[in-house]
Amino acid sequence: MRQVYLDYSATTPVKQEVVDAMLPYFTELYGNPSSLYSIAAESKEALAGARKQVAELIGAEEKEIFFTSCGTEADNWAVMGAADALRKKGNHIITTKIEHHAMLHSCEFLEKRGYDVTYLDVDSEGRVNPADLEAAITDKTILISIMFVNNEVGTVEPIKELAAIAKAHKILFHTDAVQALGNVPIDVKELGIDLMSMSAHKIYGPKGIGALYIRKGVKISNYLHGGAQENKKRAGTENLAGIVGFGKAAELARTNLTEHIKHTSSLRDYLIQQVQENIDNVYVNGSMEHRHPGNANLTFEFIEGEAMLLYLDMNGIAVSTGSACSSASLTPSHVLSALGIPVERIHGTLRFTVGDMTTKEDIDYVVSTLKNVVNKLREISSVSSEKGW
Amino acid sequence: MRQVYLDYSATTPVKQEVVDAMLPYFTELYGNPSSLYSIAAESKEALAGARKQVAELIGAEEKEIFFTSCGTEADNWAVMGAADALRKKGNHIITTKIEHHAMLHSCEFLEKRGYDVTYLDVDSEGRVNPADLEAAITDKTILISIMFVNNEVGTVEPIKELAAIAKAHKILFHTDAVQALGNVPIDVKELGIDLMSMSAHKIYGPKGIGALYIRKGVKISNYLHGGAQENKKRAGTENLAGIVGFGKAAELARTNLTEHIKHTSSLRDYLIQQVQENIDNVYVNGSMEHRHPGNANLTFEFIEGEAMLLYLDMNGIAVSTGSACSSASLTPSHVLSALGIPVERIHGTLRFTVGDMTTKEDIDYVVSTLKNVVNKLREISSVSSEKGW
Amino acid sequence: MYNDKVMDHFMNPHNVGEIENADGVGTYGSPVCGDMMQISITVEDDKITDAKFKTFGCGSAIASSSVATDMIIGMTIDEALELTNKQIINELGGLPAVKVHCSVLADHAIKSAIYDYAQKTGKHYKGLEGFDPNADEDDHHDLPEEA
Ligand SMILES: Cc1ncc(COP(=O)(O)O)c(C=O)c1O
Ligand SMILES: Cc1ncc(COP(=O)(O)O)c(C=O)c1O
Ligand code: FES
Ligand code: FES
Repeated sequence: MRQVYLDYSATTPVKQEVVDAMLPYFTELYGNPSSLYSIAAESKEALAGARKQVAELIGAEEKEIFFTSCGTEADNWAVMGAADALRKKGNHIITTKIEHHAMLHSCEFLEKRGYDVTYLDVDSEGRVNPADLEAAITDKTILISIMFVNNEVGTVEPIKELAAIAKAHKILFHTDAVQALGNVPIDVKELGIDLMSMSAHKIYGPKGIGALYIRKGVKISNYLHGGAQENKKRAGTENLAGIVGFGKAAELARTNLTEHIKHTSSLRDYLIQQVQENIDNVYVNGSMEHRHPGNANLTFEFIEGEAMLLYLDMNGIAVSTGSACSSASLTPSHVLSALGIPVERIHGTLRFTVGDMTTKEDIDYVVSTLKNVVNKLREISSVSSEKGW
Repeated sequence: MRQVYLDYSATTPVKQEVVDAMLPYFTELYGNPSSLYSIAAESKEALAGARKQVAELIGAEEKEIFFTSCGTEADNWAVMGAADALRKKGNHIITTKIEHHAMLHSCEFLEKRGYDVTYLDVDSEGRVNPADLEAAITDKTILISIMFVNNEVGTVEPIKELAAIAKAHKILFHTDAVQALGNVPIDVKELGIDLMSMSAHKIYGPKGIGALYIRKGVKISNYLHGGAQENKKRAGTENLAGIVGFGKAAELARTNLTEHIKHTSSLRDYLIQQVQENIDNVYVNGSMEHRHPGNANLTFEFIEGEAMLLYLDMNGIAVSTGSACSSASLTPSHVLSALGIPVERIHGTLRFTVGDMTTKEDIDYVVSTLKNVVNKLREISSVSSEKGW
Repeated sequence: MYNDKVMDHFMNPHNVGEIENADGVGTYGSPVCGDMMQISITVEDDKITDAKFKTFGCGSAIASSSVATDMIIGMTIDEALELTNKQIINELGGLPAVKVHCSVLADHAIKSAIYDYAQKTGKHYKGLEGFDPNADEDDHHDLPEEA
């Protein structure tokens, strides 16, 4: 049976070149980068090389890249570190309703400990209105955190405008760029970003390694305390092989960016077009103009997402209902709710994400399978276009 | 030139079997464990298998193992999580003067935020006196954290006695077992431990993966907030390959434990004996009775550690002056200071740690090289046994 | 996540459809909760001789509908009214804890269908006492996670 992975936003396979780059650091060049002898010096150089590769992908300086254990840790560090460091200045944080749980649950934690958090609304395409941000700012606001690209609907936020507003008020601006990295061009200097979260496993690197960009001059508290690693800002023996893998993945992402965007967006567009041609009562969620190149978030009316997902899986096709880390939960997606999509439709929504390994044949297979699956489930369903909801 | 790595306490090479276990999880079985389709189910199974392997090494239940990004994160989580969860009960923490920086710097952070920390003294061998612990407890004490095995001098603490005291006072007991794991037998149930930190890269697993044992029924706050991973207690997409590697390393550590202890302790004893026979004015620091099987912490009077380290490195030998993560710092080891070793001797101290790949020939080569190095540096030195300090 | 039996009932559900001129029809749930089930039954001599379902819902809801309709065919009304979600789960060989409520849906839909039959025929069944087909429809989402 054909196997088609269309969940690149959940995680990506690690590219062979990336694995090859990592391998020596397990068995041969295993020195602890903090040690003083020669094989440790090689580890230290490997760290420096990877830092440069990540920095170059986003237009940062090497000194501004701090490796973390994942995108989640980068998000936690940014918000907890800013909240702690700026407590005297204020206790108000502004974010959005469509952030990843790494941000939302960190904010909820802070709310229970004396911080106020404003969760901005988004429009029906998932975009934040800069005027809403402007209006939410108070003299107690210490951090604005707005994601670069949403993980469910793929909407790209107007980061440059939003960061400019933060800057005008001298407020720190953080963006969760986990889904943006390697999928949209990012130049942190040009965009005016102070803090930015990244993760390797969304760009064909290994899982369990991420980074936080901290603009030179920005001071936030440490979050993992201990040894002097990462220029004394993030303790813990470095995930050497993981960092090397992230570096290599970042380099590939940088050199392939144009090609990657072209490849994924054309297949994604083909997928949407074919689905709309072959299946009725389908909706596309999110913005078509400001969108992650690989993302197609589609609602199939009158049927339920998990059922579709499992039928597709039986046919070798991997897609997701919302974000991977909420797939075990039953609450309807907070992102789709924020876009104003009616709950019964949210339940019938699937996220397809196309990646570098996807082919046109894959899409053809997915569309024909999907057509059967949707038909079958609509036959079983107690609701339909005739009967209504 | 012969290459001899004698810094296994800083980090270990990853065993080939461990790398082999990890490899499929990069390029083939790359599914996000939180997803619902088949390849994700294989990832989930791999996590469960690794959790079992780690649990078995320490006599825990699988549900009590929570993977983290390193030993440092496990330490931070334990102390920050307990401090936050028990804030209403009290604000007093007891630890020791010889903890790893992951614990000490976390405690310092808490001290600035309204917590009181008692740092227990140790005796000249590096052991905590249980009576000191008993005396330090107040009705505000919420956590006792005492490391299992010290990373510099290798001293094994009387964990069972200490944990029993904590239990008698109904206080949570945490131990940093990063150096103990795989080097001394550990049965968390028999020892009465509530929380225990571990790290894979000290037991021939990869860097950047650790775990916190949380005894069933113990409640501490989460530290990394976000998705529902690790039974909703530690967010972040799992470091799948790293966890699988940790699992395999734990299994090897369990099955090889007796052999490993025999191999390393006999070579370590041989090293100490040969050094004492061939070089004068040498001191062994720490306890010989309660000691990490691979650890030899030696002071060579009248010369300086970093100079020795570099000379040894020129001869292909990797050793350390104290813990890896403080090797770039110039302050004399807080551990050796706590043992009451005079500062001038602290500067002449090296830590050798023997591991599974070490051979008798390695030790012979190290001893003969060391003899030359020490002689050479003593010739250069302005102090000597005749002149005195 | 689901066992083989659940997957089999989900992939190849039995008794899908609507009985024409059914003796009783009941629906339970709401699309808003992500699950809605309709069950129609034929009754002869107080015995359920046929049952069909239509379900908008997840894998577990569809599998529960399939197995529950299998179970009630051949049962007397009184027996069918005794059917609990626990029995449905057992018949399926178990459901993940978060999916237990989906089987509650099935036994409620069956009750609703019987209620409809009782209304139409003016019959009274002990098992229907206190049953309100229009009771709070997302009740089943508030069940404890472990069951
Ligand atoms: C937008 C966004 N933020 C944060 C994360 C968390 O990153 P990680 O999986 O590396 O913890 C993810 C992915 O899961 C994401 O999509
Ligand atoms: C005693 C002790 N605790 C904690 C750590 C930190 O573990 P990790 O290097 O995995 O962060 C180490 C090692 O560096 C250690 O020796
Ligand atoms: S002599 Fe160089 S560190 Fe003191
Ligand atoms: S029908 Fe509600 S989740 Fe299964």
